[in-house]
Amino acid sequence: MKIEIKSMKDLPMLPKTLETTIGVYNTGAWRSAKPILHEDKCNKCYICWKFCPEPCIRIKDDKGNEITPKIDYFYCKGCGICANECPKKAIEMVMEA
Amino acid sequence: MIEIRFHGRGGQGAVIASNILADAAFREGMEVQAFPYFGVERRGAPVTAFTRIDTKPIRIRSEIKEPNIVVVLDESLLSAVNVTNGLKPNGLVLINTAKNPEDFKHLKAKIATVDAKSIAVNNKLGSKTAPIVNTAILGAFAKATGLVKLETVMECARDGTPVKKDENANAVKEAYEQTKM
Amino acid sequence: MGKLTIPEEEYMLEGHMGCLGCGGTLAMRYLLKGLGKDTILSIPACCWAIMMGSFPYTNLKVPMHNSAFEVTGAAISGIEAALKVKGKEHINVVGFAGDGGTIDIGFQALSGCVERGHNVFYVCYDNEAYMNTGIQRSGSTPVGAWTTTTPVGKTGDWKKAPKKNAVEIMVAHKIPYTATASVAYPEDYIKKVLKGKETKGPKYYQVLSPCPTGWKYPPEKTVEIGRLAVQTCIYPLYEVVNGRYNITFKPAKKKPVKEYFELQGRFRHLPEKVIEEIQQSVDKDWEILQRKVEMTKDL
Amino acid sequence: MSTTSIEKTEKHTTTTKTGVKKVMHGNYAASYGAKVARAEVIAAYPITPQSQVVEKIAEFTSSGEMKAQYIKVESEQSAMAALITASQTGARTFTATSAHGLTLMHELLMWASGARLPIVMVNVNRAMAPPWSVWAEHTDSIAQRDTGWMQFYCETSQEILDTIIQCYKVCEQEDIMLPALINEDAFYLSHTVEPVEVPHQELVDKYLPPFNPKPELTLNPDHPAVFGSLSKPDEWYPEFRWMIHEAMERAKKRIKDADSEFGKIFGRSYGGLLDLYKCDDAEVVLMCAGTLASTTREAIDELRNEGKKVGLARIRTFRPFPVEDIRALAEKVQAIGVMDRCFTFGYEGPFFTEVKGALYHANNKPKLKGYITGMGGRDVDVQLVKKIFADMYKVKDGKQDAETVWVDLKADVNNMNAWLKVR
Repeated sequence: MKIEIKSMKDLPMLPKTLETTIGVYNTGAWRSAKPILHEDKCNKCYICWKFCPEPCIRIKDDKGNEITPKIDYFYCKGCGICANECPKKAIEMVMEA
Repeated sequence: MIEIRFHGRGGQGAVIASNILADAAFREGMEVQAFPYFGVERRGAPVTAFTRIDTKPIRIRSEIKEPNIVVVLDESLLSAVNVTNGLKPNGLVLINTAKNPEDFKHLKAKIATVDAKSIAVNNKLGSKTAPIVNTAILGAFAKATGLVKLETVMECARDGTPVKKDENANAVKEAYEQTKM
Repeated sequence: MGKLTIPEEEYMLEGHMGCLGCGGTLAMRYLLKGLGKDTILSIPACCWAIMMGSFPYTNLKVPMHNSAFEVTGAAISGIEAALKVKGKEHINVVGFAGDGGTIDIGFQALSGCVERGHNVFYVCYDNEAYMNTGIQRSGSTPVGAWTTTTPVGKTGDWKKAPKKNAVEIMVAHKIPYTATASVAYPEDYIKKVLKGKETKGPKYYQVLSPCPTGWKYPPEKTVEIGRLAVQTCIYPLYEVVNGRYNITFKPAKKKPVKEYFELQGRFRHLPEKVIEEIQQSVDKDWEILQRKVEMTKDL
Repeated sequence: MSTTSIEKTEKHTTTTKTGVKKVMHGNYAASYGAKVARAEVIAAYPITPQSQVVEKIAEFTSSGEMKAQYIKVESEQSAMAALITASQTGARTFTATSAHGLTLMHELLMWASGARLPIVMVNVNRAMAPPWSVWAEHTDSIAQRDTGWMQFYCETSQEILDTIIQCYKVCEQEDIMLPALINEDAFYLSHTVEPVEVPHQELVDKYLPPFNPKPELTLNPDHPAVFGSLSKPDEWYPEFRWMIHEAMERAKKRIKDADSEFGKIFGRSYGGLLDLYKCDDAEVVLMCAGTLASTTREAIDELRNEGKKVGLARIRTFRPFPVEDIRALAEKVQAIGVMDRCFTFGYEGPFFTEVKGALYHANNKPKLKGYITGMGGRDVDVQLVKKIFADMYKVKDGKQDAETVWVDLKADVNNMNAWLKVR
């Protein structure tokens, strides 16, 4: 998660990372098209989850139950692989505003 | 000296736009300099590019912090980036948008708008999901600022783009005509 | 795992610098699903050297060494030796490099490492050119391809020299295990990684990782193109275990190379005659591969 | 003049009597330099931020516009190895690289000078990893100080192009025969677009004769010989090294001559070894290399308007080092500040060390101070240079708190552009 290095004193002694990218880079801001999943057409085969290069498609809720895939738009770059690979054509790419 | 900052996304041609503008000003007798924000470009990631135009040779070798003009190639950047950061008093902001200048009063600057995205799509520049708007926006730049002539920008758009030269020149002309101020 | 066909745990996190539809990210994601937590990566100059984000962030849940461009083979040898001396040989030592970093500038170090027999993985994510520096030709660029240093132009200056076959070079090193893989077939890829975990000594993987920017196709087609490469037998999926060849995926109906080329701008300039020549060359290689399987099946 | 308008000068023609002017990157200026200098063998490997150089050359050679063999080698080590033998076989050779590519060539750089081969190479100055950095810094080329290569630092893209031509002119002279490294700052030149004149080919051909070394000094079956054989301590090894020294000293004048002769034909020259700007009556002079000099000229003009007598002495050649020119400058200046965009760990900035060393035997010893700036490509703007000049005025007046300071460091929360004392 995001950390703030205020000065040299906050730096590690040698160049190594301190945190993961979770919550840091809003790569979702990169997309010009957005994948919209139509639940009625989805059979929860999770092929979209399998091929997502981010990966940012969630297939379980926080209690661990399988859910209809939920796309995390904070990270989704809108590459469209999920839409292209979905066997049920349940994911539609919609141009952003 | 006039300092211009371009905001776009990787693949939208912001860097090429800054170069074509420099070429056009040069062909009209100006001294010029253009350079990208020296970061790691990635398709879709925010990109910044700069152009300086002057009557005498340009020697400054550092980023533009107080631009006279800001050009926004992708409207969605308005929420991601503070495009008017450092803009000089009554500087100009040119935005690629279907909306009108009045819709951007909150930016507290002179506003010009043009729907460069539809112009690019109509002229088959880039793909539908990733249109290349850099030449169109320069047509609007010529109209909004008068710094460079339409014909020069069309000529430079033709020379500065690897493919679809006529479509790019045409996009410049259409944007010039459709610029709202 | 329920209905999932690959392990669910993620060791490569979201929010990285990969371009839209980057094949190289899938090559890493699936690899780490197979290897798991106890893994140390060494990565040279390549797209992946900046993919995980810049300081102070990383999108990898495993430790990683950034190395110079030409030394991946030597770097993993050093890690393996130190782990051996420290009695930590359960940790997977993995070199993960691009095609240029593997078969051009890094070839000497790779060859030495494999010849010495270090117990390491070497995974080459093959996007068939120097993408991080802006799409220049590499020894792994296929015949016919446009790059910025095989610019085609009016003189038809596309890549003429044949793509180096790293897997066959590894076989010539008498490597215990080597295999090809494609990001379009993650089950096949991960199965081979798990086999590697059971094999002592050097393991080499060549993973086709399509690149939208460099191959000039819309980002949503990455997996489709990765599949077509296999279905056209341009990039057959096979493994070589101590010299014995085994094809791990046979396309029901072999598709023409034309179908693969049509989706990619980097081949758009090719005249029919050249496409036909490439088709014949692909057919010949596919025939040779099948004979190798026959020749070595009961060794 | 409103914020967004400018008075237009007359439209100047892009074709002049000396060349055709175009707006281009510094990297393309390097490719055009190799082209008009008629380089015959190029061996190059891509690296950020140099890749456009090799891409443009691929375009030229692929289209036939440039009659050269372009070997697309598999590493920078092989790039230099291939050029060593190509040059030894009598061809004019060129390549371009940067940072890790240059350092991977280190062993072969020694080979090229030892074999007395006039190879010309453009290096895009870039910081060394780790951490990874693709931005401007001079550490990579300074680390080649002892390889026997001449070193030039360019301030503009035009200077890159012109210096390539001038270097072939100097390096290929019979009693010089040494290689030259031409440096351009990453991004500030390599990726910055500005007007550059591509000289007319016939004028370049008039200025720069073809490379034809004596046949017996090349790999030539008509003159069979072995190049680089063993030389025992009491035989001739040191003497071959002394001859390189002689050639390097001889080169000082040849570089100045080549620069002025170039000026006569093309109307442009670059101050030979040490490029002086407003130093005649200067009390305080700043010395630096590369694009730091451009920003310094801006600062000088502003300070001159405020009545401050300040000047710039731009180090154009780091090797051969302009000792005599620096001593001459020291005669009439009270204080010299040296801005280094690199640092020698365990001591100080290398440019500062060399300037200080050169002045030890000078008659007049001005006050000296070193400034470490712009490491890792950090932006050095006019304000910072003016602050350095202000600091130099204190040094001139005897108030010197440090020999060297490292400026613009993010030291701690309340001091994010700290000046930390090195010594």
